[in-house]
Amino acid sequence: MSADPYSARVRALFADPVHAGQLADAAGALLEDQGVRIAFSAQLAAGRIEALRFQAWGCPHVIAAAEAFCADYEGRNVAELLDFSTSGLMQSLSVPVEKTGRILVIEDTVRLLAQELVKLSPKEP
Amino acid sequence: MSADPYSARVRALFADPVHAGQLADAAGALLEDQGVRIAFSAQLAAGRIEALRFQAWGCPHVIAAAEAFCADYEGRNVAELLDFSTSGLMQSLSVPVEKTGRILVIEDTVRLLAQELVKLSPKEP
Amino acid sequence: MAEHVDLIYLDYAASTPVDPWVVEAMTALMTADGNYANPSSTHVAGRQSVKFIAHAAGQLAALLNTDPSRLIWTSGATESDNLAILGGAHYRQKRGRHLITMRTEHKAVTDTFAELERQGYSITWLNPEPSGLLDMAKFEEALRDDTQLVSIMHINNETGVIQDIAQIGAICRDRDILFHVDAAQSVGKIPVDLSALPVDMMSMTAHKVYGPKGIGALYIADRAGVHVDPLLFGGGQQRKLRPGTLPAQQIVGFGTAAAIAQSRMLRDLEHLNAMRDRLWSGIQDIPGLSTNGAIGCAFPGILNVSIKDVEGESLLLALEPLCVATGSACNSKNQEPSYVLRALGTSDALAQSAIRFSFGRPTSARDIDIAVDRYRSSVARLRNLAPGGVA
Amino acid sequence: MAEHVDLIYLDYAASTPVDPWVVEAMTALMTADGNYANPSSTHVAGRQSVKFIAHAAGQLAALLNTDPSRLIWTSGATESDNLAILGGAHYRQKRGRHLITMRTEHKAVTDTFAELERQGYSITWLNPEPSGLLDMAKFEEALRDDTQLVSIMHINNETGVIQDIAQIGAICRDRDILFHVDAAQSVGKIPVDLSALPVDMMSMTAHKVYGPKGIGALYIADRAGVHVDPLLFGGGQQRKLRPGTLPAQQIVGFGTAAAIAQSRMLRDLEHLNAMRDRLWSGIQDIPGLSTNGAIGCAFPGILNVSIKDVEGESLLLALEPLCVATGSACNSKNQEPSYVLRALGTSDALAQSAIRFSFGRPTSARDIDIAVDRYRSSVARLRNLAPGGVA
Ligand SMILES: Cc1ncc(COP(=O)(O)O)c(C=O)c1O
Ligand SMILES: Cc1ncc(COP(=O)(O)O)c(C=O)c1O
Repeated sequence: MSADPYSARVRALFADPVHAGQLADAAGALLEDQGVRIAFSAQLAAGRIEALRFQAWGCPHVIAAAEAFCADYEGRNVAELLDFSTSGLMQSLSVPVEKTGRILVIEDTVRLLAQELVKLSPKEP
Repeated sequence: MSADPYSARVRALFADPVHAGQLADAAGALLEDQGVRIAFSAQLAAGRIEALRFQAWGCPHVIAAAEAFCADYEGRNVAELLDFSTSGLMQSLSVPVEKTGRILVIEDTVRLLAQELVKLSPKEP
Repeated sequence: MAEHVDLIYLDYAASTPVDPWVVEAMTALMTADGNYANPSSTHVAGRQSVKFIAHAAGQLAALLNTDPSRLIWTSGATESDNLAILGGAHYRQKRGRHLITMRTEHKAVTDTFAELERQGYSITWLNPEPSGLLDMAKFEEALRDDTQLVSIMHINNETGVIQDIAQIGAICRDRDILFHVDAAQSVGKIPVDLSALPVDMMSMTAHKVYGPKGIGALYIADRAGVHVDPLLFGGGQQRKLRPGTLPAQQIVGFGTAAAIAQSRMLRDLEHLNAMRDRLWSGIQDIPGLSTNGAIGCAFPGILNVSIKDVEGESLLLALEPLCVATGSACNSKNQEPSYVLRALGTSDALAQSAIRFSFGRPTSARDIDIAVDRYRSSVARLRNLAPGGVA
Repeated sequence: MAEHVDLIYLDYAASTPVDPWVVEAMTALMTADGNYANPSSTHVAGRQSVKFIAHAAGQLAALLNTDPSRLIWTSGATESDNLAILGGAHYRQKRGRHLITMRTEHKAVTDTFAELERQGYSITWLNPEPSGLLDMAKFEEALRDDTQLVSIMHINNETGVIQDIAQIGAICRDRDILFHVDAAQSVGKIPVDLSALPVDMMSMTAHKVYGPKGIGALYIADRAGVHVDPLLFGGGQQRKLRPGTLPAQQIVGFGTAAAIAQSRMLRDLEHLNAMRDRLWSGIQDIPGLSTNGAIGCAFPGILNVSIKDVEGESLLLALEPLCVATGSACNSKNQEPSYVLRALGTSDALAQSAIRFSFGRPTSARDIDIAVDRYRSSVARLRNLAPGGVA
């Protein structure tokens, strides 16, 4: 017996993942682990993330978390990506603890993405 | 779980035992056995049983059987009493087999009664 | 009862009619436009069933002042008793195999202990005092170092006698003995506060308190060492303690019945008291009459009387159209005098004449007056029918 | 479902709504002017309950072409399975302790065998062929001199695959082995003739066939050596095989549901066939789609499909407002891929994407069309969402 396993926010993000997709001519990262596959692609403009998209194969929490991440980081500085951790998402989406591993795959993919983006960014003097 | 343990005839005889009672100045027999107590009293006229009454302490089948016996033998010859057996009553009243012992107490009491009545009857030549 | 307009039902300790609100709540969980989904299903419809079940658990828990998570749904008090006693004894068997109960328990308890006896457990069967109550000194004497489980019922189903489960429980708690209470006859009828009572497990059933037949619960306290081995295995429902699709309509029926019982318990008790007193004062002067179990120790919903020199089976038939019981409903097929009354010290002859009147919400003064009348005239008629002169 | 007008319920294998006639029959055994007495009571009211129960037993027996006295009422198929398997194994244990079942059985069977394994019995767990069917040669190979009990289900609850219980039973009968069939998904849905089938025990439940939840039955054949040790102890009801107050309203609900099922079985089957075929022809061309269990061996009330490259949990959510199942209703909480599908040889990834559609009397062509639409669009959307390039 269980209550609804999905919070209203997860349901909304899953139903309408406006950041789903893949950007052309963009930096990207792709990871598969824990039965989950995540890809991010990002376009930069002046050190900022101008556009951020995801693709995901996974449970609704994974898809919602990827969408939430994109919505959150679009427009931010690349450097901020390095501070990203999933614990905030786990909470705001009420992800059940047994899914922590899957959500950490997102964190790992974000880190990959950040490395890619740092390479592309104009070096600070 | 069980169906009605009492046949319609048992119910009728139990509800209205018209031969219940004790005759004054009459021959009688009383027996107690099997947790049952039965008494019969009879008045004779010319070798015939003019009136027959019973008293009983027992389950509804015993009371109904005693009443049925009285109704049946009133008006008959004393000699016929000697042939009385409960098997007919067991059947006609649908008495459950486990109550055979109790009904046999009636038979024994009838036999006692018959002995008493034979003593009183005018000897046949 | 439609077919028997003349019946006077005075057998509420055997079973009760289902409250119309309960029927309505149950119906809503059965029909096609209601919530009929399997509560094990994860989809929206299944989750809706879960909500109804959770609400019902809350209602029953509120009646008992405990947490809903402590309740395991079963098919009735019989299964609850079995789960508590077999399950508790098995769970604790490595610590000891001595168990204590009373001879006046319901068959669901005594037959279960008899099974444990066959399995090699050692059982102490205590007798009550003539009042029906358990003597505390005798109880304490019976306790051993290896005693692991004690099962004593709350309200006796034949006599209505109420055991002091608080005191018994305190003694058990002192020695870390599992204490199980068969409360089939008390839950919803007299106050039962599980937050205050030192009770480890409690069996209950809906059909004695205007709920449906075939649904019960076992309360299991949240205390170290209190646990049962399951009797049934399957889909993992109810923390693996009792599998099977949860019968949502039955559970909601029990919950609704519990909520109704809570809201009107004092009123119900007053009514039962009035009915019992009316019956008792109508018959108490009949020579040879006695009560089974001391009236002062008894729940007012039950009055059990014996009468000298009257045969029980004939009395029962003569009492028709009263619907009353001789022994417990569950063994009223049995012509043997009740083992419960025998354990009280009642003679076989007196026990055999016992009639249990039990009252309920629908019982009216008129029902009682008819019962008084019928009882008096039946006794008189049967006594009249009996031959004198033999003891 | 009143609160969810948009839900499309396609989970009839998990549970069904209760037929309105069934609800009516049940209500008549609950209300104050109905027949609510305890069937264990000897008085007129109690005997009236007994009559209703006997009538219901006759209805269920007629559906199965057997004698009503062969039916034991339980709280559902889970309890029936436990009583048959634990009770049968215990009853026969002196003759031998080897038992056979399949990995594709319901948890109520597999968990019960697992308990017997803990008790020291030796269990052979057979795998089905990829079709879902048991291979007879493999079955015969598994038989031993000390084999005492075989339990094989009739219709599989996840795939709908129908085992040939006549053939399995004949093999068991030849060697005097107890043969138990979990028929929770078949009774009332496809013909089951117990006078012809060599089946010793059969489990069934009302809530899969438009009856109430929480009532089941176990058929026990009248054949020498066929018997079970009881699991529960108490008032001696049901020949001491299963005590407790008989839940008359539940039993009458089951009986009425059985009578309705009998009267319309062919019509129901035709309808299910039409619904299944409509759904199948609407989706079968989707690339990567496969059925779990061969459609040709399956009951038409169930269609279980897997799809490549789609994650199951997301698919289930995307399919809302369809109410469908992933694994069995009873373990659909479990995120693990279904053990039943794994036993068929399905890969974890494919098993994880399995969706069980199941159909019922109320299922309409419109429901199916919505389901087709929703399934196609959900698969497309999720595939679209997934990153390519990784296997
Ligand atoms: C004291 C007591 N315990 C147990 C039971 C059994 O309850 P159920 O009929 O719910 O199995 C009853 C009633 O029959 C009872 O009165
Ligand atoms: C094949 C099978 N066996 C047993 C069960 C358990 O039935 P119940 O819910 O009546 O205990 C089910 C359904 O849940 C089933 O599908």
